[in-house]
Amino acid sequence: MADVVATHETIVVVGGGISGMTAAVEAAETGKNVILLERAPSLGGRVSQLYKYFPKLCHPTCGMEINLRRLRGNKRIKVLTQAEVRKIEGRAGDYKLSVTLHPRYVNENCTACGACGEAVSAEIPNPFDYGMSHMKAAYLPSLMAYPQRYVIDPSILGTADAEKAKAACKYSAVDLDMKPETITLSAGAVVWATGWRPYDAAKIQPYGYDRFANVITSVEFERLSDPRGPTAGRIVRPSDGKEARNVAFIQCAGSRDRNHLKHCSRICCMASLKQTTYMRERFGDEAQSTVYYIDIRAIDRFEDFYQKVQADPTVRFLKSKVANITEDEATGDVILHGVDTEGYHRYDNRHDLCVLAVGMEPSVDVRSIADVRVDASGFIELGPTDGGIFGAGCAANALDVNRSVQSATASVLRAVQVVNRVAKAEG
Amino acid sequence: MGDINTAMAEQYRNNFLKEVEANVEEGQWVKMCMQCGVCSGSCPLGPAWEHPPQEIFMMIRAGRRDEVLKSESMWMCTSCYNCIVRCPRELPITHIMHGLANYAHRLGLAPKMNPTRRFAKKFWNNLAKSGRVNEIELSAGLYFMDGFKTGIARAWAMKDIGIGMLKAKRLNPFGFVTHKGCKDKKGIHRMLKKAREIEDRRKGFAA
Amino acid sequence: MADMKIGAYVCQGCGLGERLDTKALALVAQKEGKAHVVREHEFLCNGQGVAMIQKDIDEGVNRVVIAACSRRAKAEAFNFESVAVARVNLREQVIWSQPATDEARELTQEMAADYVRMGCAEAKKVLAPTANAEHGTNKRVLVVGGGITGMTAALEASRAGYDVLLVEKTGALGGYMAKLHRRVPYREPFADPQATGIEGLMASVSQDPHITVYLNSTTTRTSGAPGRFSVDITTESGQTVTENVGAIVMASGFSPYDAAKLPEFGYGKSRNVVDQAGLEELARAAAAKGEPMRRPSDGKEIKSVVFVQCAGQRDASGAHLTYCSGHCCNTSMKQAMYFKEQNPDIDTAIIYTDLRTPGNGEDFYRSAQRKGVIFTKGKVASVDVGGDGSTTVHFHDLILDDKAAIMKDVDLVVLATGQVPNSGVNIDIPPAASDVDGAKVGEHAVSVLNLTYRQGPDIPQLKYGFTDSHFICFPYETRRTGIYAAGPVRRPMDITQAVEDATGAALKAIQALENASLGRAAHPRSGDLSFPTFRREGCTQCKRCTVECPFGAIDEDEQRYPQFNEGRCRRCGTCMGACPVRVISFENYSIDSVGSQIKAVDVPDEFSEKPRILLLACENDAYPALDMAGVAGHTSSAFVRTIPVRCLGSVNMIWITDALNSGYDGVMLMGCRHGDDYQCHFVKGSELANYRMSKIDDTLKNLNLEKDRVRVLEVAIADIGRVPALINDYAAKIQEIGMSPFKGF
Amino acid sequence: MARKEYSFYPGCSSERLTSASNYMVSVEAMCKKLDVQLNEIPDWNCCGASIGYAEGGELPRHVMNARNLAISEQVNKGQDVVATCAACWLGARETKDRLAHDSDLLAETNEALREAGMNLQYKGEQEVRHMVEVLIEDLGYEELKKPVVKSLEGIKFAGYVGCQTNRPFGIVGESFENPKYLDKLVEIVGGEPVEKYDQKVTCCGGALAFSEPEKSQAQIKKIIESAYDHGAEMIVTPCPVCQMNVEVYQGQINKRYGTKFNMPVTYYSQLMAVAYGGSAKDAGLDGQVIRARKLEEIAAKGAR
Repeated sequence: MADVVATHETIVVVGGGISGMTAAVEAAETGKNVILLERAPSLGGRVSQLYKYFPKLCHPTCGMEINLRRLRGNKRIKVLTQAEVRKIEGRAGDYKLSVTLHPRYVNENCTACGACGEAVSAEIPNPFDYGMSHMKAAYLPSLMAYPQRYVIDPSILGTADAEKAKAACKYSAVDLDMKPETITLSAGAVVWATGWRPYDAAKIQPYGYDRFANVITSVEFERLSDPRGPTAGRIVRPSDGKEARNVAFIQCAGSRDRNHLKHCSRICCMASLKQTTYMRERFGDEAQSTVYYIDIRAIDRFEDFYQKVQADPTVRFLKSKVANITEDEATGDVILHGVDTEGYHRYDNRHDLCVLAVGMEPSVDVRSIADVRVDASGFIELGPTDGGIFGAGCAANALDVNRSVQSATASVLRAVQVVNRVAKAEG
Repeated sequence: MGDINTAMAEQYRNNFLKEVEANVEEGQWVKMCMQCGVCSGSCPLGPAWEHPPQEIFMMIRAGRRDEVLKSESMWMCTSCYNCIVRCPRELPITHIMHGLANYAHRLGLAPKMNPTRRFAKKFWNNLAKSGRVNEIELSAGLYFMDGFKTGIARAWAMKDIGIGMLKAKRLNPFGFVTHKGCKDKKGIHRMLKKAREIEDRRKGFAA
Repeated sequence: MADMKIGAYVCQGCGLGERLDTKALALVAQKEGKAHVVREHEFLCNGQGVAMIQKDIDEGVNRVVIAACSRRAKAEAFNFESVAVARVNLREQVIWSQPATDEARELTQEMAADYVRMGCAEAKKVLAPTANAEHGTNKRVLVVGGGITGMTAALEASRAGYDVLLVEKTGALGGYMAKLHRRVPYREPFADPQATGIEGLMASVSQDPHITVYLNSTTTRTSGAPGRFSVDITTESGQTVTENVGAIVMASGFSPYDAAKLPEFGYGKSRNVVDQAGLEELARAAAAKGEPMRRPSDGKEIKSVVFVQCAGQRDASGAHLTYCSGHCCNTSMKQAMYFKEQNPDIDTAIIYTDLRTPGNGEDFYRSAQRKGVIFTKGKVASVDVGGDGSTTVHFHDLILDDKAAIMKDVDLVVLATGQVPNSGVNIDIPPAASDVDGAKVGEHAVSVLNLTYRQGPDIPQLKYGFTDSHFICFPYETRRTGIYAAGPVRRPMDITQAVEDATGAALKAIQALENASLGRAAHPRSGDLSFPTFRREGCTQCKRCTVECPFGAIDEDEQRYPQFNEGRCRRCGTCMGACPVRVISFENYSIDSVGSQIKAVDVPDEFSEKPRILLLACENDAYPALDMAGVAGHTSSAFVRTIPVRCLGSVNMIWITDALNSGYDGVMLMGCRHGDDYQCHFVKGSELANYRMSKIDDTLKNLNLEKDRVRVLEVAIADIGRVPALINDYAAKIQEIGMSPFKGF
Repeated sequence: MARKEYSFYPGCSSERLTSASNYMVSVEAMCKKLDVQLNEIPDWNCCGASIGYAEGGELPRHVMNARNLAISEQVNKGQDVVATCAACWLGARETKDRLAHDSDLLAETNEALREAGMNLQYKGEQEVRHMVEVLIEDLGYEELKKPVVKSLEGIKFAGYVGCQTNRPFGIVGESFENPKYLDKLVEIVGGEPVEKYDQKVTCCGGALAFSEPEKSQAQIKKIIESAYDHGAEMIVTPCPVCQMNVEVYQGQINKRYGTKFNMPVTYYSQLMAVAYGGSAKDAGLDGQVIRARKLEEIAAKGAR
C-alpha cells in the first residue's frame, strides 16, 4: 500500500456508506485530498441493502451510481476497502491512524469476469441478504460493488476450492497468500461515518425473533421485497415460503425502550410506512398491513407520506406496543397479543409474518479507537472546536438518509476548516 | 375510614395524580407512562381488567378518582411481573397496582366483596398473628369467611384437594393447635404496629 | 489542434476473445472506423495494456476507442488525460447480454461490430473538453438572512478561511432565535431548557473580520453565476451597494403560521390564548423583570396551562398546513418546563396526537414527564374563552375515548402552530394565477434574492413553499447552481438541525465557488469541464433553451440570443435536446457525436429479418441497469443498439427522425421517472423528453410510420430484470409490425 | 467444612406438613450431595408474599423482610441469603433493592425494626439469592453434573419456570420470556427437556388461585395442556406456588373442562435428589399429590 499518500492536509473518511461516500466526494470536490476507508469489501453500506427509500420510493442504487461516478472520476479520492481503523492518535491537524487491511485474496488485476465464482463450489451465507441467501465463497459483493472486484472468503483458504478459484483466474488476480497488513495514515482531520447496525432483535424476547421463523426484522424485509433479493422480490414467509399477505409491522422494536435503546431511532416509522407500500405493490387490494405503533413519527413533509398510507384501506394502524408474540405451531402463523390503547381494545391478531422495525445503534464503538465525545447511546457528539474528528451520519445520530447526507456535508466543512488551517500554517 | 377519604379528596382537589404520587406506593411513576399499552397486553388476567394499567394511569391523569379507586381492576393483579419487565419506561407497574389497591382499601373505597381483597386481608392477618403463615387456619378461615354454611359447601368442593394434601403430608390437620410461628411474636407485633404508624403518619392517614 | 489520430483497442479478456472474433472487430475499426492504430490485447485493463495505450497516446494518438467492458468498469485504468475516450461496451452489453451458444454467435458478432463502428464514429466527433476561460473566480460567500442559520453559515465559512457578506433585513442579527427565552437542549442530558447563546453568536459574527454584516438590508438584484455573482444590497433608506460574490446561502428562515386563522382555538378572542412565539415573548418579558409569568389578560397568577399540538398543522383537509413542523413537540415541552421552573405546582398539559421527539428527544420527553408535565393523546375541538379570563379546552381524549373531554379553568392556552417558509416568489406560479390564489401567494410575494434570471427572481420551490431539494441522496441540490438554501426555508426544522444544515450549505457554497473558479461543473456531472456553446448564426432566438433549462442557467443577452452562464449550467444537455435548429453542443457531447453513432450502425436490408432498434438510454439509471442485467445474466434482443445519453432531456428529435429515415425499425427511449416523485437527476429532463415525444406521432404520421416505431419508457436503475424484458417485448412488437420501409435509402 | 455455606431462608411453605414440605426435603438431599450447607436464619418470619400488599401496605412488608435479613446479618455473617421459595426470594430481594435506593424508607424500616427483639438493625450487607441462582452461578452446570449416579433417561420434562423466579430479577443470562436453565438441569440429570414447551413462563394465577379460581385455573389449564401437547410426562418447576397450583387443581380443572389431566409436577431439586442416588423419600416424592411414578421407579433402582 505504498501508493497511499496521506499528509496533514488529508481528510480521512472512515466508513463507505452513504454518509462516508458523501463526505469523501464532497470533500474531494472542494479540492481536498481524501482517503476513504471501508471495512467491508465494497462501498455502499447499509443503504445499498434497501429496496427503496422513503418517501419518494426511489432506489438507493440510483444515488449510489451518481456518487460512484463522482468518486471514480475524482483523482483526489483514494479508496481502501476491508480497512479497519484500530486507533487514532494525535490532534487536529496531526492525526495518525492505525489501519488494518484485511486480505481480499484478489488483487487489482481482477476484471470481475466471474470465472473464480464459477469454479468454486462452497457456499456461504450472503451478508448482503442478511444470511437469507447463500452465495459462492468467491463472490462479487453486489451488482453495484465498488471496487468491482471479487472476494475470496477466508473460509475456503487451504481447501481445493481456493485452488480452483486460483486456477480459474486467467489474470493472476487470485492471490491466496495475502496477509493482513497494518498501515499508518496521516490525516489533518477525520470524518467518522461508520453508520449504524440494526439492534439485535433476539434481545427483544417477547417477540421471539430467535424462536419464530416468521418474525423478521425490517432490514430483512427490505431484502425480501427487493427483486434482487433472496426471494427475487416475492414477499414470502421464511417458515414455508407461503406468500405473506397479512403482515404486522411492530414499531419501536428496541427503540424508545429503557430495556433496550433509550433513544428514538427516527427512521423506523417511515420505514414501516414505506414497507406497507411494498405490500400494496405486491398484493394490491389483497394486501393486509397492520402497523402497531406508539407515536407515528412522520416528521416534516414526511407527514404527506403518512397521510397517503393512512388513506390506503389495506393498511391499519393500532396504537399499541405489542405485548408478546406466540406462534401457531401448526400453521406457522404468528399471533400478536396486546391492547389497542385508543379506547382499550384487546387483540390476539393472527398474521402471516411479523416485521420488527428494529432500532439503530452505532455500528462501531468509537470510544476505544479515538478520543471523541459520545452520548449514552454511543453516538458521536460535536465536541469542542479544537478537535479534528467529526461524526457524520448515523455514527453521530439516528438519522434518515437525507439527514445523514446533510450531516456528512456539514462534517466535511468542519474537516475542511482544520486542513485549511493546517495549510495556512504550513504555508 | 370515610373521613380519611373525604380529607384526601379535599386535600388534593382536582389533582388526583398528585394524590397518587403522595400516597400510593411507587405512585410517582404514574406520570412517566407513555401509553404504549404493553402492560395491558401483558397481563395474564388481562381480559378480566375493566381498566388495564395503562388506562388506569391515563384515568389518574384525567382525575377520574372514584372510578379508579372503586375499580375491581387492580385486584386482578397476579403479581406475575410481566408488565414490569416489559415496560419501556421501567414503571414498577405491579407495585403501583398493589399500591393503588392498598390505597383504595385504606380509604374504604375498594369493592367490599372483592374476593382478592378479602383473601389478602385474611392472609396478612394470618401471617401477622404468629409471624408465619398457618396454612390450615388460613384455608379454613377462607372457606368460612362468609359463614358456616357456605364454608362447609366450599370445603366440600375442595375436599379432594385437602385430602390429597393431607395424604401427601403437605397439610397439617392439627395445625390449628400445633402451628407455632415465630418465637418473637410480641416483637413482631410491636414492629408491625410501629411500621403501620410510621406509614400512616407519612401518608397522612393518622386521622 | 493536432490532426485527429484514432487508436482503437480491442480487449480479448473476460471471455471476449472466446465469444467474439476480435480480429474481425479490429478490422472493422481499421477499415470502417478509420482508426489509425488498431490493437488487440488479451487483458487490456492491466498495467501492460494501459501502458500500451499510453505509449500510443504519447506517440500522437488523440482519440481512444476502448472496445472492452462498460464505461462504468475499470474507469480508473482507462482514465487518460487530455484525450477523448470512447468506451465500447462489448462485455456487459454484448457478450453478457447474449446467450453463449453457437447459434447466437453470428448476431453477437454483428452487435459487437456495430458497437465498434459506433465507438469510432463517436471518437471522431468528441474532444477532451477544456474549461471555459471566462469562468468567475470570486471566492466570497453571500449569506442572506441573519438568524441562527445565516449566522452559522457565515461563521463556518469564515472559519474555513472565506470572506462572507451577511445581509439581514432587520436592524439586528439573531432572527427568530433571538426571540426565544431558552432553547431545547441539544446535548446530554437533554433534561432542561438551555440558554440560546445567541448573544455570543451575534458577537462572534460582528467581531469576525472576515464577515461583513449589512443590517436593514435586502438583496435587490442578483445576477451572474457561481464565481461571479453580482449583488445589489440595498438598505431600508434606499442606498445600494453592488458586491461581487462567488456563491450564495439563502437562509431567509420562516414565519410562524398565522394563529388568527384558528379562531376555534380562541386565538384573538382572549389574550390568554397565545402561539408558541407569544409564549416565548411572555417568558422573556417576565424574565427581564425577574417576575413570574402572569396571565396576559389580567395579570393573575397562572395555575394551569394547556398546550395544543399541531394547531393548524398536519391538516389533511388543506385548510391549514398539511405538514408537520417537527420542532413543536419539543418546543411545547420546553415551554411547559418554563412553568414547572416557575412553580412545580402549575399544571401543564400537552394535548397531542403523535408525540414526535426523535433521537435523544426521547430523553427530553421523559424529563418533561418527570417534571410533571402531563401528556394526553387527544384532538382538541375548541377552546372556549370565559368571561373571567379562564378558558376551557374541549377535546377528544383518544385513550379514554371520551369525545367530550374537557380541561377547565385553564389560565393560558398555547397553540403549537407551524413554520411557514420565507421563500420569496413562487416562480412556478405565473403572475396571473397568483391573483386567483391571492391570499396565499400574496403574503410571500416579496422576492428574497431578486435574481435577474430569465426564469424568475427566486429559487424554485419544491412543496408548500419550501425550497428543499427533491433528492434524498442530494439534499443540497437546489435548481440554482451556486445558491444553497438552508434552515427552515428549506424544510421545517429546529435549531440543532438548522445549525447542521447551515454548516452543510456553507460547504456546498464553498465547493461551488471553488469549482467555478476552475470552470468545473457542479453535481451531478461534477468536474465536467465541457459547457454548452451555440452557433450564433444558426440560432433563431426561439427561446426554447432558455425556457426549458431546468437550472435557469440560460439568460438572453441584449440581442435576445441565449447567454449560457456555464457556471450555472449542469451539463445535462436539455438545451441541446430542445434546440429545433440544432445549434447547441458540447465539446464531448453533441448532436453530431450521437448522430454519427446512429448512422454508423450497419442496417441490414429489409429481407434479412434482422431489424435494428435504437435504444437511447439515460446514463444514470437505464444504462447501469442494462449493465447489471448483463452481469446478472439476463439476455435481450441482439437487434438493439444502445447509446447512453446524459439525460433524456438532451435527446434531440433529429436523432429519432434520422434513425427512422436511415432504416431503423424502432427507437426506444429509456429515462427516469417524472412527475411528482421524479427521479430525473436533471429535474425536468425526462419530463421534457416525454413532452417532446408526445408529439412524435405527427412526425411518424408524416413519415407514414406506425405509432409503435417509437417507444418511451420509464425505468429505474433497479429494474435489472425488467429492462431486458422491456427490450424483448419491444423487439417482439417490431417483429409483429414488420420491417421499416425506409431501409436502403 | 462444607464447600459452600449460605444463610438459609426457608419460608412458611417449607415447614414440615406444609404445602412445599416435599420441596424442602429434596433440597436438603440435594444440598447434602453437593456439599452445600444451609444455615437457617433463626426465628425467620413470613416474607408477606406479594398478596400481602392489600392489608400490609408498603412499610410493614419491607419491615418483615428486613427483619429476616437483619437477623441473618447478625447471625450468619458474611453469607449470602438463599431462599428456595420464589415469593420469599422476591419479597426479600425487593426489600433489599428498595431500601438500597430509598434512604427515608431505610430509616423508617430500622425505626420499626427496633421494636422487635434481638436489637436488630438492617444494613443491607448480604446478597439475597434464589437456590437456583446459587446452583448455576456458584457451582455451575459441570459441578451439578458430577454427583449424578442415575440417569433420568427416557422421561420428558416440561420446564415450567413460572413468574417470580423469573421476573423481575430472574437468573443472570436467562431471558424473561424463554429461560432455559430448567431444560439444562433436566439434561444434566439425563432427562429429556421439552424444548418447544411454550408455557414455561405463563402465570399460574399465583395467589389468586383461591380468590379467582376460574381465572387461575384457565391459566393452569394452558400450562398443563401445552405440556401434554409437546409430549411431556412431567412438569418440573422451581417455585412452590407454581408447583402447588399446577398440581393440586388438576382434578377441578378436569371437572370444569372435561379434561383428563394427571400430570405430575415436580421440583428441580427432586430430579437432582433422585439422579444423585437418593430414595423416593429423600426426594420428597411421597409428597406428590399426583405421583411421579417414573421418578419413583428410577429412585427405586440401584445406582448404575
